[in-house]
Amino acid sequence: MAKNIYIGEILKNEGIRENYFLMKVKLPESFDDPKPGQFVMIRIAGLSEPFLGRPISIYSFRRSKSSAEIELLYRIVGKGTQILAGLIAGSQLEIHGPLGGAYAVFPEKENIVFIAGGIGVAPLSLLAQYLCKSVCIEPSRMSFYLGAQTAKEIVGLEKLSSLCYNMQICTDDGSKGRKLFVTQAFAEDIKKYDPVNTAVYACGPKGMLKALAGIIGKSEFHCQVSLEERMACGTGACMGCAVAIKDKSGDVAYRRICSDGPVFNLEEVIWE
Amino acid sequence: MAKNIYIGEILKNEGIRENYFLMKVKLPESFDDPKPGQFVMIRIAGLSEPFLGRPISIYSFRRSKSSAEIELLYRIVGKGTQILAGLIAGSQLEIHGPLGGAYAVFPEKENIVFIAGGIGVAPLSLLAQYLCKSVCIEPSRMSFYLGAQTAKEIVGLEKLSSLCYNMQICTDDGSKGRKLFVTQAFAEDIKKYDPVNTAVYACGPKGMLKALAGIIGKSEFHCQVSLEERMACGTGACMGCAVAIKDKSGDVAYRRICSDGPVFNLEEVIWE
Amino acid sequence: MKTKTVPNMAVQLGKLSLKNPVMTASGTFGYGEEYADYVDLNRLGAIVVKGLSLKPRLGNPPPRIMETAGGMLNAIGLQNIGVDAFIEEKLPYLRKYDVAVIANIYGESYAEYQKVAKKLSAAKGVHALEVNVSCPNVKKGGLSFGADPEIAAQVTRKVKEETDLPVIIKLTPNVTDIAAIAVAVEKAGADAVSLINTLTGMSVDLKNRAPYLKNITGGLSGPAIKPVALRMVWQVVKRVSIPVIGIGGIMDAGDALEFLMLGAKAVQVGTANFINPYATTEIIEGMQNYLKNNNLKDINKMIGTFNEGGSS
Amino acid sequence: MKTKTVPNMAVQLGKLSLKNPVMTASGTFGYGEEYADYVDLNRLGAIVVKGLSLKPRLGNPPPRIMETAGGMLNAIGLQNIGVDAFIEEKLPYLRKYDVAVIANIYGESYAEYQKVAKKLSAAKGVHALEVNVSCPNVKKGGLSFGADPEIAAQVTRKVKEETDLPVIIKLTPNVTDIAAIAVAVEKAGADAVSLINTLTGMSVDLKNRAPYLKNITGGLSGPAIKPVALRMVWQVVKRVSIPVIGIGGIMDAGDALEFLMLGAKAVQVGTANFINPYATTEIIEGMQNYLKNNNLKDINKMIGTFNEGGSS
Ligand SMILES: Cc1cc2nc3c(=O)[nH]c(=O)nc-3n(C[C@H](O)[C@H](O)[C@H](O)COP(=O)(O)OP(=O)(O)OC[C@H]3O[C@@H](n4cnc5c(N)ncnc54)[C@H](O)[C@@H]3O)c2cc1C
Ligand SMILES: Cc1cc2nc3c(=O)[nH]c(=O)nc-3n(C[C@H](O)[C@H](O)[C@H](O)COP(=O)(O)OP(=O)(O)OC[C@H]3O[C@@H](n4cnc5c(N)ncnc54)[C@H](O)[C@@H]3O)c2cc1C
Ligand SMILES: Cc1cc2nc3c(=O)[nH]c(=O)nc-3n(C[C@H](O)[C@H](O)[C@H](O)COP(=O)(O)O)c2cc1C
Ligand SMILES: Cc1cc2nc3c(=O)[nH]c(=O)nc-3n(C[C@H](O)[C@H](O)[C@H](O)COP(=O)(O)O)c2cc1C
Ligand code: FES
Ligand code: FES
Repeated sequence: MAKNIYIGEILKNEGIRENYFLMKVKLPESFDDPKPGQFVMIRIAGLSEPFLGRPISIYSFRRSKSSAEIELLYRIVGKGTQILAGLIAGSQLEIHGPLGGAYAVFPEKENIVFIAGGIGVAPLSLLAQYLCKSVCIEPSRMSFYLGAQTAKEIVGLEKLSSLCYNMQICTDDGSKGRKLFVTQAFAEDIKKYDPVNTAVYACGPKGMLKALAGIIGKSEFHCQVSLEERMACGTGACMGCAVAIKDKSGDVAYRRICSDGPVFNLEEVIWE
Repeated sequence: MAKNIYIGEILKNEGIRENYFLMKVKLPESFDDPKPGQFVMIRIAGLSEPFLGRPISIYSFRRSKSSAEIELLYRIVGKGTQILAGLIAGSQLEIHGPLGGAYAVFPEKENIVFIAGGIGVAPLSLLAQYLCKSVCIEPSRMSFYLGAQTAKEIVGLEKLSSLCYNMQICTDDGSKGRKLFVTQAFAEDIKKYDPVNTAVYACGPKGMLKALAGIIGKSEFHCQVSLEERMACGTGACMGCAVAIKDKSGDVAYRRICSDGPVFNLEEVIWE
Repeated sequence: MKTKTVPNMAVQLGKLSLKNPVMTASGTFGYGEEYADYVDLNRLGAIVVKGLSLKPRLGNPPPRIMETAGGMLNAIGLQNIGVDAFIEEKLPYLRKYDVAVIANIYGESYAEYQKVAKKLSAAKGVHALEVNVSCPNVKKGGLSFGADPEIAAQVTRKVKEETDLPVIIKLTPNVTDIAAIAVAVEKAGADAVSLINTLTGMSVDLKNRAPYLKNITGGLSGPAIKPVALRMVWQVVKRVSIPVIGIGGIMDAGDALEFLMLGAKAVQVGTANFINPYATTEIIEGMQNYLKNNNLKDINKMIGTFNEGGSS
Repeated sequence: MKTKTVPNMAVQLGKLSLKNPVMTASGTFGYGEEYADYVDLNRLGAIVVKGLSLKPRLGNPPPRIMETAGGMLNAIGLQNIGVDAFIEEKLPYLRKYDVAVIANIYGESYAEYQKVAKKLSAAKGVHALEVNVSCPNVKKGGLSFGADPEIAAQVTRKVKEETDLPVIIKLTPNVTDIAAIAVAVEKAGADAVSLINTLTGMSVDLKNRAPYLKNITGGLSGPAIKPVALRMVWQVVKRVSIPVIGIGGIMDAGDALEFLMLGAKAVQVGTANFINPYATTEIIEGMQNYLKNNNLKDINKMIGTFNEGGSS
C-alpha cells in the first residue's frame, strides 16, 4: 500500500450536465485498488496552475490487464475545476492517491441507506458498487436518497438505479422527483428502518449533513459521513483540512479530513 | 490595422529536432497579414502559466477562405517554451499580434543577404518568402548564411533552399556545412557584394550580431537586425524590452524592442 | 430579479470625481496612447501616467524584466521623458480625452518632488498627483522615503505646499507597518493613499550565477502579490478616513470588487494590462454586470461591505 | 567531463553538521512520520518539525488554507500537540532515524520560549532549536516578536540562556529591514538565521463578502514568494557572518541551488512537499546531479558563488 503519485492520461472528459463533468483517467497498473470513500488529489502534469492538488472522490474504478482506470465525477465551482473541465483527451494529470480512509462496511446490517446531496453522489456510488459487487449485498437491501437543487443537478442516476432497488429522488425546486430536501425524504421514511440494523452513509453539502445530524439525533443509527474541506497536502502533514470533532473526553479537537477522514461518524462531528 | 488578441487553435505542434518545435496555429480571418519581422505574443488560453506572453516571430503565414494560419518555429530554452512544447493539437492559445515593426525592403538593391544564427532563421524565412512571393525578387539575388552550433540546430533549411539560390551553411563544430561562425562565412564573401547595392538582414544571438557589427563596421552596407529582449507588454507601454541605441545626437537612449523594433539598423545599436 | 437601469459607477475621492473606480497603475499604461488602439480611454476612471521626474531619466540597463511565479519583476529604473516633455508632448494628447489624468511623480529629494509637483499643477489637464514614495532616499541610506512615517509625512507636506491638486500618496509594501505610514501621511494632509507599490524581489540565473535583472533587484507585481495587497488595504482602511485606492494583482472584475469590498474607493490595474490590453475596460464592464446581477444600483454600495466574521 | 566520484553534500552550520543542505520547513512536514511512506527520512539534511508550544494548541477554526496565484495562504494557528507530547510520542519515532531533528519553537512570552527550549534541550534526539519569532507579541500590540530588532534579540538571548543546542532564529519577512533584525540576533548570540517565514496575506470571497480563511489573514508561501525570499537572503548574507538558511518557494533543485549560490548554507523546503511529497529527496538528487554535471566535488563550492555584476 505504498502511497504514490502517478501520471494519468485523460481518456474522456465530458460535460454530462451544465457544470458537471465526468472524467475517465487511465493510470498505470501499480495504482492501488481504491476503497470506497477514498479520493485522489489531481493536478495538471507539468503545470503549476492550479497550484495545489484538488481532492476528488473516486467515482468508479476498473482494472484491465496492464492499466487501471478511474472515473471522476465533478462539478465546476471555481478556478481549479474550471481548468480541469477545459482539458482535452490525451492531456496528462498527476494523480496522487488513493488517499484517505474508507467507509466501514457492515454486511450484517439489513438495510443500507445512502443519502447524497448534489456531487456527494460520487463517493457513495463507488460504495454502492462495491457493496453490490464485492460484498454481494442484494439491491433490495439498498436505498438511495439522491437530492439536488434542480433536475439538472441530479447526476449518476442511471448507474445507481441498477444497484439500488429503492431510489428516492428529491429536488429543492421539484423539477425532478419529490420537492423536498433529501434529508426530509429520509426523515419521512425513517420509521421503515431499524436503527441497529441499518447503516447510513451520507455525503453532501455541510447544510445537508447538519440537517441529517438533527434528524438522526441521539438515535441508534450508525451513520458515516464524508466531509470536505480545502486541502493542501492530502497526507496529514499540513493540518489544513481541519474539522472540529468531539474527542473521547468530549472536548473539541481538530481532525484532518484527509488522513483522519474523509469519513467520520456523524455523531462525532461538531457543526457550527 | 487594429491591434488585437485572438484565440488560436493549435493544428500541429511537432518536435522537428531535439528542442526545436514547429507549431501551426489556426486563427480567425480577422488576423492581420503579418509583415516580415513582426511577432506575436503567445499565451495558453485560460491559464496564467506562463504568466507573460512569449514573443515568437512569425515564421510563415497562409490565409485560407475563412481563417488564417501561422507557423511558429521555436526552441525550448526555459519554462515557457517547455510548456508550449507540451501542448497537443486542439489546445487553444491567446495570440496577440501581429506586433512590432517590419524589415524595410529595398527591391532596387541587387543583393539580398540574410544572416541567421540558430532560431534567428525564423523571421528571416518569412522575409525571404515575402521577398520572393510578394516583391518578386529572383532566388539568384538572395544569399542566405545559416549558422548554428551543430548540425542538429540547423532548422528551416528545406524551405529556404527553394527561395535562395546561394545557401551557406555553417556550424561551430563542423557537423554540417563549413566549420566556422556564420558571420565569418559572410566576412569571407563580403567582397562579392557591393555595399550600396546590398541589403543585409540578420537575426541571431547577441554575440553573433555584435560580431557582425564589427565586420560591417563603418562600411556602406545597409544592415537591419532584429533584436530580442524579454518582454512584458509587447506594445510599448512597460519599457521592459529596452535596448541601448545611439540617438540622433549620439547619446545613449533606450528604445523599446517591441514597438520601436524589433528591427533596428545595426549601426544604431550599442553593444556592451 | 435584475435591474434594468444602468448602475451608477461614479465614485468621489475627496475632491476628485471619477466616472468609475478603475484607474490604470503608473508605469503599466505608458502615457495612455500606447493603449489607445485597444481601449477607449474615455471609458477609464483615470489614467495614471508613468512616473515623472524633474529631468528625463534613461532608466536601467537591460534586462529589466523577468517572469516569476504568478507575477513579474521589473527594474525599469523609472525611465521617463521628464516632467517638461510630458507637459509639452503627452499632455496635449491626453487633454483630447474626457478622462481624469493623474500624474505619478517621483523625486530624489524633497526639493525635486516639489518642483515636479509645481510644474504639473501649473499645466492644464492634470487632475491629481500621485506621489511615489517607494524610491530610495539617497540621504537616508537608500531606504525609501515611504519606509519611515515621518519622512513620508514630510514628502506629503512638501508636495502639498506646491499644489492645489488632490495629492495621493502611493505607499510601499516593503515595511513593517503600512497602516502607521498611511496614518502619518493622512495627518500631513494627503488627500488619499494608494497601495501597494511593488514588493522588492530578486530573480537569479543559476546557469550564469548572475542576476536576471541587471539592476539585481526589482519590483514584484501581478497576482502573486494580491494576497499581500488585500491584507494591506484592509489594514489601512481601518486606520484612515481619507480614500484608499487598492492596487496589486488585479486581473479581472472580481479582483477589483474584492478591493472595493474591503473598503477601497477605487482601484488601479497594472500588470494585467500587459497580459490583456483590454483588461481595464473588461474590468469596468465586469463590475457593471456584477452590480446588475446583484441588483445593486450603485458601485458605492459595494465599498466596505466586507463582513469580517462572515464565513465562506 | 563529468566526475565519477560522488560529490560531497555535507555542510556545516556552526556546530550543526548536516548530511546535506536540504531540510524540511516547519509546519510542512508534520512530525516526519507523515512523509515516511514517501521519503526515506535518513536521506534528509534535517527534519524541522511543526512549531511546538508549551501547551498543546487547538489551532484556528477552518477554513485554514486557500490557494492563491503561485502559492497558498495558511492560518493553521500553530495547531500542535505541545512540547511534552512531542518529546514523549514523536521524538522516539524520530530517534530511530539517522537524521538531524530540529525543533521549531514558538511562544507568546519570553518565559514560554524559555520553557519550551529548556524541555527540548533536556530531551534526547533534538539537534538544534529553530525559534519562530513571527508570532504576534501580544504585549507589543500584536506586532510580531520578529518585527523589532531589540525584541528579536531579546528572544534570542532568553532562549540561549536555557540551551546548549545551536539556536536558529527564523525571521519574518513582514518588516522594513530584515537585515537589521538578522544583525541584531547575531549580536545576541544566534547560531544561525533562517528566512523567510510566510508573508502575511489575505484572500476574500466576493460571493459571500467574507474572508476565505476564518482567521481572515494567513501566511503566504510557495513560489509566489520566492523573489522576496531570494532578495532577503541576499540582503542578510551580506550583513551577517553566521550561517543563513534560505526558505521560500523552493520547488526543485534549481531553486535550492539559487539560494546556496546567494550564500545560504542550507535550505528548507516547505509548500513543495504538499505538491510533491517526494520534493525533498528529488531536490537532494537534483543537486547531486547538478554538481556532477558541473564537475563540482563539493556542494560547499556552490555557496556564495553569485556574481552580482554578471549578466545573463
Ligand atoms: C475528500 C474530498 C472529495 C471530494 N470529491 C469531490 C468529487 O468527487 N467531485 C467534486 O466535484 N468535488 C469533490 N470535492 C470538492 C472539490 O475538491 C472542490 O470542489 C474543488 O477542490 C474546488 O476547486 P476549485 O479550484 O474549482 O474551487 P476554488 O476556486 O478553490 O473554490 C471555489 C469555491 O469552492 C469552495 N471549495 C474549494 N475547495 C473545497 C473543498 N475541498 N471543500 C469544500 N469547499 C471547497 C471554496 O471555498 C470556494 O467557495 C471533494 C473534496 C474533498 C475534500
Ligand atoms: C521579437 C522576438 C521574436 C522572437 N522570436 C522567436 C522565435 O521565432 N523562435 C524562438 O524560439 N524564440 C524567439 N524569441 C525568443 C523567445 O521569446 C524566448 O526564447 C522565450 O520567450 C523564452 O521563454 P522561456 O519561458 O522558455 O524562457 P525563460 O525561462 O523565460 O528564460 C530562459 C532563458 O532564455 C532567456 N530569454 C528569455 N526570453 C528571452 C527573450 N525574449 N530574449 C532573449 N532571451 C530570452 C532568459 O534570459 C533565460 O536565460 C523571440 C524573442 C523576441 C523578443
Ligand atoms: C513595469 C512596471 C513599471 C512601473 N512603474 C511605476 C512607476 O513609474 N511609478 C509607480 O508609482 N509605480 C510603478 N509601478 C508599480 C505599479 O503602478 C503597481 O503599483 C504595481 O505594479 C502593483 O500592481 P499590479 O500588480 O496590478 O501590477 C510599475 C509597475 C510595473 C510592473
Ligand atoms: C501549512 C504551513 C504551516 C506552517 N507552520 C509553520 C510553523 O509551525 N512554524 C514556522 O516557523 N513556520 C511555519 N510555516 C512556514 C514555513 O516553514 C516556511 O517558512 C514558509 O512556508 C515558506 O517556505 P515555502 O514557500 O517553501 O513553503 C508553515 C507554512 C505552511 C505552508
Ligand atoms: S490536507 Fe494537509 S493535513 Fe489534510
Ligand atoms: S515589452 Fe513592454 S515596452 Fe516592450
